[in-house]
Amino acid sequence: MNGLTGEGAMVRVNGLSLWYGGGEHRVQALDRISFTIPRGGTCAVIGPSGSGKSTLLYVFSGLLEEYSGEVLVDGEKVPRGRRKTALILQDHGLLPWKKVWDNAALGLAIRRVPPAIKRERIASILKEMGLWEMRNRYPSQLSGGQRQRIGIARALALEPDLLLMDEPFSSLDALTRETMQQLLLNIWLKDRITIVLVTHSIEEAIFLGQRIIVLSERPGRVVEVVDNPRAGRMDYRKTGEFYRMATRVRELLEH
Amino acid sequence: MNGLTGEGAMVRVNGLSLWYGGGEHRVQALDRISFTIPRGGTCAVIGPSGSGKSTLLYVFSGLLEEYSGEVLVDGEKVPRGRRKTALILQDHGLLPWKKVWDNAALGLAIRRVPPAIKRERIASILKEMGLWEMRNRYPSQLSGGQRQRIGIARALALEPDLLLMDEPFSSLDALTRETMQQLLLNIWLKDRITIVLVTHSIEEAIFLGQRIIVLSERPGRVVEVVDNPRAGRMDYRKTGEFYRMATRVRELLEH
Amino acid sequence: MTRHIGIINNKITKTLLSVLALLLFWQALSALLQLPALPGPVPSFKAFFLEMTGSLGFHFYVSAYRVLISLAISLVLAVPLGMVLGREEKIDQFVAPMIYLLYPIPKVVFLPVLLALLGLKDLPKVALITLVVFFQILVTTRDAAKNINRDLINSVVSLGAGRRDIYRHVVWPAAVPEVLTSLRIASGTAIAVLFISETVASQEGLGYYLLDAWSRMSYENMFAGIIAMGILGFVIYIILDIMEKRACPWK
Amino acid sequence: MTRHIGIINNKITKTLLSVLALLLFWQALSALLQLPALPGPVPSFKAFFLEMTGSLGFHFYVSAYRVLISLAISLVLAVPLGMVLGREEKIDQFVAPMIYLLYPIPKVVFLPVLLALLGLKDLPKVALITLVVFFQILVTTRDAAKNINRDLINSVVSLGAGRRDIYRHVVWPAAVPEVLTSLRIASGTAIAVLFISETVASQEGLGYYLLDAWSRMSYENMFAGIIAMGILGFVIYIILDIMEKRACPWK
Amino acid sequence: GSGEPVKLTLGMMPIADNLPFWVAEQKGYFKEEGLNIELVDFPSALERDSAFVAKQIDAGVGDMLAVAAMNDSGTKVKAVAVAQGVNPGENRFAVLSAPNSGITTPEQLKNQPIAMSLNTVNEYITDRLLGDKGLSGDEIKKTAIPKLPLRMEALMNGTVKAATLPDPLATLAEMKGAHLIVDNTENPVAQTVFIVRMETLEKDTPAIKKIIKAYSRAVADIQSEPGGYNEILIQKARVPEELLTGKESRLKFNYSQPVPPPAEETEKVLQWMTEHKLLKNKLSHGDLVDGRVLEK
Ligand SMILES: Nc1ncnc2c1ncn2[C@@H]1O[C@H](COP(=O)(O)OP(=O)(O)OP(=O)(O)O)[C@@H](O)[C@H]1O
Ligand SMILES: Nc1ncnc2c1ncn2[C@@H]1O[C@H](COP(=O)(O)OP(=O)(O)OP(=O)(O)O)[C@@H](O)[C@H]1O
Ligand SMILES: Cc1ncc(C[n+]2csc(CCO)c2C)c(N)n1
Ligand SMILES: [Mg+2]
Ligand SMILES: [Mg+2]
Repeated sequence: MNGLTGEGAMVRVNGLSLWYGGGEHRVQALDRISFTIPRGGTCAVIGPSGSGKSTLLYVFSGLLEEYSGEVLVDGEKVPRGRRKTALILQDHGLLPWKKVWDNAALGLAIRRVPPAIKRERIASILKEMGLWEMRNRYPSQLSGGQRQRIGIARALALEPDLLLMDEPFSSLDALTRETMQQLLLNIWLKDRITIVLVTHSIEEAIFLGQRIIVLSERPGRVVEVVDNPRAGRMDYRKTGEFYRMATRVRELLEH
Repeated sequence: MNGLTGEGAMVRVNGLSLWYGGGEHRVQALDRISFTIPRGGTCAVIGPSGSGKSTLLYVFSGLLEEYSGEVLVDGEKVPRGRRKTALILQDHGLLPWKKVWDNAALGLAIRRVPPAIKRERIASILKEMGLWEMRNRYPSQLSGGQRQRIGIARALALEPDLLLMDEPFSSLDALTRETMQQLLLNIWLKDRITIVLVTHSIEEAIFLGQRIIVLSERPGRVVEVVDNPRAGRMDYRKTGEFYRMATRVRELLEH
Repeated sequence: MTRHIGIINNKITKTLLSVLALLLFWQALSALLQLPALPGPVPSFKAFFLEMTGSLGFHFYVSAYRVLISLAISLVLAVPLGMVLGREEKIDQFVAPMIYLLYPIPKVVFLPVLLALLGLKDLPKVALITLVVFFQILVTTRDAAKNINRDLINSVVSLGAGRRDIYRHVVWPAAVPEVLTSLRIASGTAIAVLFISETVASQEGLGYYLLDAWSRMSYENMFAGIIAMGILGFVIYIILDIMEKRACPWK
Repeated sequence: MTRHIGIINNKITKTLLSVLALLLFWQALSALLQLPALPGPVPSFKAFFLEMTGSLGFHFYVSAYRVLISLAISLVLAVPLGMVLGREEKIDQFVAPMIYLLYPIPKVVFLPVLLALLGLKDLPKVALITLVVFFQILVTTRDAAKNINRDLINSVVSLGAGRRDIYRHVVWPAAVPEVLTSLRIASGTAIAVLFISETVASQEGLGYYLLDAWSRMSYENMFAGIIAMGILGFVIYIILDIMEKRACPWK
Repeated sequence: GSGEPVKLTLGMMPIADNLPFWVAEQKGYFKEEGLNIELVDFPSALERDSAFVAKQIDAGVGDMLAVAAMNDSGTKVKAVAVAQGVNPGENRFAVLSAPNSGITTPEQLKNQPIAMSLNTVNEYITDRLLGDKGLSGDEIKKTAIPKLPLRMEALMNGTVKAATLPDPLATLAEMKGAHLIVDNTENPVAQTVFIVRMETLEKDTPAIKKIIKAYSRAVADIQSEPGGYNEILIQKARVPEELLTGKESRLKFNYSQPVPPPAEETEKVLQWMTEHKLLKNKLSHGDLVDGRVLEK
């Protein structure tokens, strides 16, 4: 709860390796990954397609439990469905049989949040995201970007202390994307939650990630952990520092 | 076949309006859209989330047939599954029961392309896209970006004369994305096919679209058709003209 | 609104045409075979309407009641069990062999046991139908629950869903279409089984009526009973159709 | 490799435990009821092994043959028709009413017609089983084809797929899991129907064996027949399980 | 016993054998005897006997083969009186040939499959009737069609060349063109008997005696007014109406006062069943029959 240098890391990864499949079809996705994310800090994960970024978030959220190495979230071995972790999946993970409203409210319903609070929170978040008018539609009746925003709304409604996001803005137009980044930033500034953001946008990584993890091609190895302390400041984008940082990350990705 | 100003447009849209659903759930997605795309030209469609970009491509490819107004592709009322049109769907449209190879080869199989040609073409395109190693996997065993690339491979393998792409690079990292853009450009330069690209990236739209259609919020109306004749040149990105164009499109989007 | 009516009319027209085609086929077959055991539709329907004003209506009512009760019991028992078997592999490995050993046994052979346990009234009849259709709903629900997309489960687990939430928010809604399919199958089976179940210690129900007419070799009446069974099946089909529209509005 | 064997062993162990539990339940029930019509597992298995060396093996073979033939015929007829009905609403609206009118009719009543048309040999027996299970496979396949995600169809249509391609690349593979479910249901039903079909002009097959033992009140032999039917169902279930692993490798 | 009327359940089948019970019920003879009798219907002997096994019925009318089979398999029942087959002309069965089969004599039936229900009184009677006509065991070929209407239908349209049928179907088939080869009008060959579960018999011998008494009264009524109970036969025994009332109909059902089952018939049945391997245990007349009820 005390900002950047909070005692104790929120996420601590130590020598994490992970394989998919078994027998001859065995594929290594992660290779001895180690890094930490401080409590209340933000972290961007960037790397080529297939480098294991989504896999990493699956591990943090407890969806993948078979790996070697150590992963601690909030000081404990990650439990499945930790109450205060929220995950935004790359494919949004919407349930086709629930209307927009119910999809957005699903996390709160599962956590048995009182209906009055639930109603209020969902209403305000749907309005904020421009989804209010479509609250009674099914996911199949929405555009790609609208679906993605429900996935975001669903996670934010949980008011998590650890927010894991897998390319959450990939289907959004530039303006909506910037609005969403701002929204995220406001939440972070207000509640000082810990954020892990997987992104393909170098600018987004630098704008939002106080720590930038650059991964290599499969199997994903940590190429470098870049510290980027000025991330999250409104005015950062227009500075020379921002530009230098972008050049550096681009070089790391090009290897 | 003769470049930018080819006699006769490849796509001609005239007063196109489209509604989804019926009765009280009726939603207007497109409102009197009109524009043309010359044969062998490239066109980028940009607009806020939900403005009807995907809908537009559905109409061009014949998947949506109930609309008012006139749409001509290659001078004819669009038939379903025109042989030389290829569509890259926003959600990739992969079949879960086919391996990477068979998904990529699906279009050719449907068009009864001789096996030898099919094999050669798919092999070369999978290698080019970095998917060769995973040719025997199922889509569920791939990362988001890998899936997206199969969708692209499947369309390119058809060697179409009209290529419709719905945010084809949204899940790709910056480097892969640039490789793909280059690949696309090479194909265009070689075969002078007509390309319609839906994108959320202003830079991408300007780099690739000789004509840029800017759509408004739902119901999608044409805000402006921007002519951008230098698109497709390798060196365009670094010019002042590119920068000015970007500013202009951004302003149009901000309205 | 007018369009809506147009669709309905069209559907009704199609249904009527369909029934007409069936009747023509029946007429042709009966004319061709010239068997007393296959009277044509005209005498059969004559008998049907005559009997409907008599006792057939009552038999219809009794059978409808038994079929619906059996379907309800089977549904309530089989759907939860099927969902659990589909999701919990450890339990399934233990229970599945029992299912596949017991399901193919013709349940009539347990008649002495059923009679001993349940007496001679309604219960053994309902139990016999239930024994048959229970398995059909169970196997379908189980397979449906097994085939659910892993990603959907992951999605709600990432929201902190426990076992119960997964069943409620994913497994159950995902299985609903298949449960409806199984009900279509089961309702037909239930009616067909009446012929066995209602012939025991009974003087009521379409099964009894049918066997009675058959033993009398009163084939017109037998076909009146067949028509009644067909109609009963069709009514249940329409109910299921309406339920499907209600239950799966996202389609 | 060792792990693989471990899993297999585990599954076999579970199956054996399952069968054991079933036998214990049977033993308990028979001890409780003390009914000649429900002998315990010990005398039943004694009779089973005794009879297997005698005629029961032959009856088993005849029935297995009839069941498999009927399943094959039903599959070949019902799956293509079911896919077409699921996808082409116009045809479905016309054919569905016929299905739902005909399916609930107990097919035994058509035995006189079947005998007149097909004689007294294997054909009417196979036809009767087929008449029953055909509808079960048909309805399941139809519903599966109906529930296919629109997006998948769009995806292949955008590649220029005609009707045939859609069936081949989307409808058929998407329906395979449900076709397998319907086969599980149908195989159980087919075996149960033996009891009716094989009692007609037959002195072979498990159905005949069962009715014969029942009417002789030779209950140990009746349960030997029941055990044989259970085993036949279980063998088909294992075959279907293996087919499923082959047919759906993407799961 | 006196006071509370004894409650007993009798299993009925849709055959003419049971007419005296229906008449007794209609006329209130059971009530007059202080009995509370419930008649429960079963479609065939199989289901009715299953109810015996399940202890759901106390008594009914069936053949000696059923009595032997039940006792052999552990359901203790006794035959206490002969119902049908005391005098010739009762309990009629006939072997018939199909209308266009060209078969008119027993000789022509040699090696010709006859439709019947196997291991039942049906097969027993066929064996005995054809045996009397000089056919040997392996010259009598059989095919199983247990369901009666189906057997009748198969005979009439020539699917089978010959069949054994009980009345009224036998008469009906004849009227519709089937040829009568042989029947048991002269010698009943097999009798049907009044069967009582032993438990019931031991607990309530007086009640069983009263049932027999009511039965006897009903038989007397039927004998004194032949044709007077056709309505019941049509309703309960499913006898086609035209067979009872039609002018050219030769169908007649006869009923006699009950007598104790004779030992020689029982022994013949037991011998036949033993030859056909239908018995696991050695049974004798005394195991199957209880004469006490008819003792005065
Ligand atoms: N089946 C449907 N029923 C009702 N409305 C629909 C349906 N499909 C799409 N829409 C609506 O039509 C509008 C246009 O959708 P479309 O998918 O074309 O948008 P888009 O421009 O591609 O958006 P995005 O950038 O988010 O992908 C959206 O507002 C959407 O909500
Ligand atoms: N179920 C699976 N079986 C086998 N391999 C898998 C499976 N899931 C993922 N992989 C492989 O693991 C690697 C990491 O996948 P992951 O989805 O984490 O990548 P990613 O970094 O998120 O990529 P993208 O940016 O394309 O989404 C990929 O190379 C992928 O092919
Ligand atoms: C549909 C149907 N099938 C079989 C039986 C049982 N069964 C078959 S043959 C036979 C004995 C002949 O009367 C009996 C009882 C039934 N009752 N209903
Ligand atoms: Mg990913
Ligand atoms: Mg879109």
